[in-house]
Amino acid sequence: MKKINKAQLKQLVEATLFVSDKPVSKLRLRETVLAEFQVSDKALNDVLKELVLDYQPRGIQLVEVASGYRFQSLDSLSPWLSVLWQETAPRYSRAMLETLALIAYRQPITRGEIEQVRGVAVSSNIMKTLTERDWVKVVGHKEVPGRPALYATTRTFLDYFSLRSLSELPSAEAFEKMVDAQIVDQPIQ
Amino acid sequence: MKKINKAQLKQLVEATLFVSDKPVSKLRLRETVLAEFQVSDKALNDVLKELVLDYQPRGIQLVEVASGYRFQSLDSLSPWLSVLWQETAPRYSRAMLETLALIAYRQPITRGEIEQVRGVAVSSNIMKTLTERDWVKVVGHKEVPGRPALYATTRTFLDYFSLRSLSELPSAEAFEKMVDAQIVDQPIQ
Amino acid sequence: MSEDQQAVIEEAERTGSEHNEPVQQPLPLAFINGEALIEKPQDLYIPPDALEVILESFEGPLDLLLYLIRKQKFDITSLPVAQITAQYMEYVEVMRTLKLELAAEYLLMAAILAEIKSRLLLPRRSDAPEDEEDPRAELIRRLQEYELVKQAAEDLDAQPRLERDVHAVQVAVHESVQPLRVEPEVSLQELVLAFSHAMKRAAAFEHHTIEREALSTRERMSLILSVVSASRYTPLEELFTVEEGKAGVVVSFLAILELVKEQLLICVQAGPYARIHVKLGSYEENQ
Repeated sequence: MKKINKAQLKQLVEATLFVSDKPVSKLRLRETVLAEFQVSDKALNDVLKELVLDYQPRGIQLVEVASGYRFQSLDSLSPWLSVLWQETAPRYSRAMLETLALIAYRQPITRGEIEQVRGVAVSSNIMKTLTERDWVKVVGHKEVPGRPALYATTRTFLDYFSLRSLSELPSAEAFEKMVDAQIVDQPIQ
Repeated sequence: MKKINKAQLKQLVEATLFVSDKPVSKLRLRETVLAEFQVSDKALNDVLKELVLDYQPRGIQLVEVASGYRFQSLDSLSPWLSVLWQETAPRYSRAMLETLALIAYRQPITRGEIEQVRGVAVSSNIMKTLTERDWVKVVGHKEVPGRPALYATTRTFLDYFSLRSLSELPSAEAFEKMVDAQIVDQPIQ
Repeated sequence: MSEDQQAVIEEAERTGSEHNEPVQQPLPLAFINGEALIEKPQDLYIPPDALEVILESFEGPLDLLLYLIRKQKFDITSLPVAQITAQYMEYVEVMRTLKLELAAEYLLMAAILAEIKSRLLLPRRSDAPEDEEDPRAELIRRLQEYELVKQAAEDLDAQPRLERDVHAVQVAVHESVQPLRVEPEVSLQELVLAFSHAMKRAAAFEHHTIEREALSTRERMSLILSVVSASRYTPLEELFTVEEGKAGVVVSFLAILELVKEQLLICVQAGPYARIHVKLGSYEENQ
C-alpha cells in the first residue's frame, strides 16, 4: 500500500466526486481511486469535512446524501440556473385554440357549453394547460345541476395579445372580411 | 436590467460552468443566466480569471477551450480516476491520427489529398469514425472533376483535445514553414 | 515510428537473429521467383510471424522508406537512392511472398524508386538546363512532408485528451431547479380564425343561432361574476363605476341583465325604491 500525502488525497477525492455522475460513498472511494493507498478513516473524514467547508461560500456545495457525497448547485441560484434547461412546448392543437377562442368570445362559459358548440368533448388537459398558462380562470359556477365552472379569460391573456380589453378582440366577421380583402387586394401573387 | 454584485456574479458563473454538460462561452452566459443582469465585460472577465486562479491548486481546473470554459479534472490524476470507468478511453490507430492531423493542419482538404501525402488509401471507416465523433465535417466541395468533399475539423475536435484554436495545435509552426517553403519552391504552379 | 512499433521490430530482430544461429542448416525464408531465399535482407531478418505485425505497423511505403532511412542514419535530403532502393526491394519481395495482398502502393513506390535510380544513372546531357531538377527532389519533398504528418499525429496523440487524460466535470443541480418551459406562441389571427371555425362548424351541425353580443358585455359578465358572492348580497351600485361614464354603466347594466337571464345572478329588492342587491345563484333554486 502506497502512502499519499494529505494535499494529494484531497485533490484526488475532490476530483473523484466531481467526475462521478452519481454520489460517491467513502467505501466506493476506497474501492476505486484509493485502492492502492493507505488512508486512515480519520484522514478521509478530515478531507471530506474540509471540502464541505471549502465550498461553503461558493456557487456549488458538497453535500452528503443517502448514497454518498456529491456536489450540487447552491439552491439560491436555482431561479437563474433554470434558464439553462429550456423546454419548448409543442404548438397548440386546433382543439386548444378553439377552446381558448370560445372562452375569449363567449365568456363566462362552461365546459359543457364549449363542448356543445365544438360538437366534441373538451379534454381536461386543454383546460389545465390554459389555466396553467394563466390565460383562463374560473370566475364562478353556473347555478344549474352539477354547478359547472364558468371560465373567463384573464388579464395575462389580454396582455399577451396586447389588448386593453376584450372589446378590442376583432370580430370574426370583420376578420374574415379583412382576409378576403387581402386576397382581393393581392391577386397577382 | 438588474444589478448583481461581484460575489453573486462569481457564484452564478461558477455554478453555471459546473452544471453545464458542455463548455460555456461568455456569450452563452450572457444569453442565459446573466440575461437579466447588467454585467460589464470587465466584470465577467475578472470573475472568470479569478475562478481559474481559485481552482489552480485544486483537483479540478477551469480551462478555456474552443467553445468556452469548462471544468475538468487535473490531468495528473487520470491514472487513478480512470478506474472509475469500466471502459478504457479508446486508443486511436496511427492511420486515424495521421488522417486527423492532416485534416487539422491542412484544412480544408480532400480525401485524395490526404492519400497523396500519406502515400496510402484512407479507409472509409476512418472518415466515418472521425465524422461520427464530430471531429471532422464536410465544409464544401472542391471545384475539380468529381467535386470531392473538402474536410475540416470542428469545435468539438478542439474541445476534445483541450485546444482553444487551431493555432494552438502542437507542431503548427513546423507545418506552416513547410507550406511556405513549398510555395516558394513551386512558383510555377 | 512509435515506441511500440520500434519495440516490435527490435524484438523481431533479436529473436530473428537467435533463430538464425548457424548451428543448423537455415530454412529458406521465402521463395522468390521459384528460388529459395535463404539470406536475410541486409539490415535485418524478420521471422515470418513478426513480419505481418511489422507490415501492419507501417503506414505505407513512405513510412517504410522513412524507417529505412532512419535505421541507416541517412539524411533525407541526401537520399542515397541506390542503397535505399535495394533495401526497399528486399522488403517488398519478402512481403510479396509472405503476404499475398500487398498494397499496390508499395509496388508503385518500387517503380518510382527504380525510375529515380535509372535517371540518376543516365549521364547528364550537356544541353540540359542548369536548373534541371534533381530526380530525387519530389520524393524527398514527399518524405519530408510525410515525416511532418507523422510527427504531428504523434503530437496530437500526446495532447491532453478528454476521456483519457482529463475528465469533464458535471455537477448535479439542486432539486429546486425546474426546467424553464417555453410556451408556444399564438397569434391573434390564429385565435380569431379558431373562433370562426368553431362557430361555422356549430352552425353547420346544429343550425345554432348565434346571438351577437358585444364582447365588452361578456367581459363585464366575467368581471361581475368574480366580484359577487353566493353567500352575501352585493349592493347593485357597487357593480357600477362612475368614472367609466354612461357607456360603462350601460355595459354593466346589460351584463347584469344577461347574467340574470342566464340564471347566474339573483336580483332582489325589498320594496319599491329600496336598494337592489345581487348574489350568485338562480331563482329556481331559491324558490
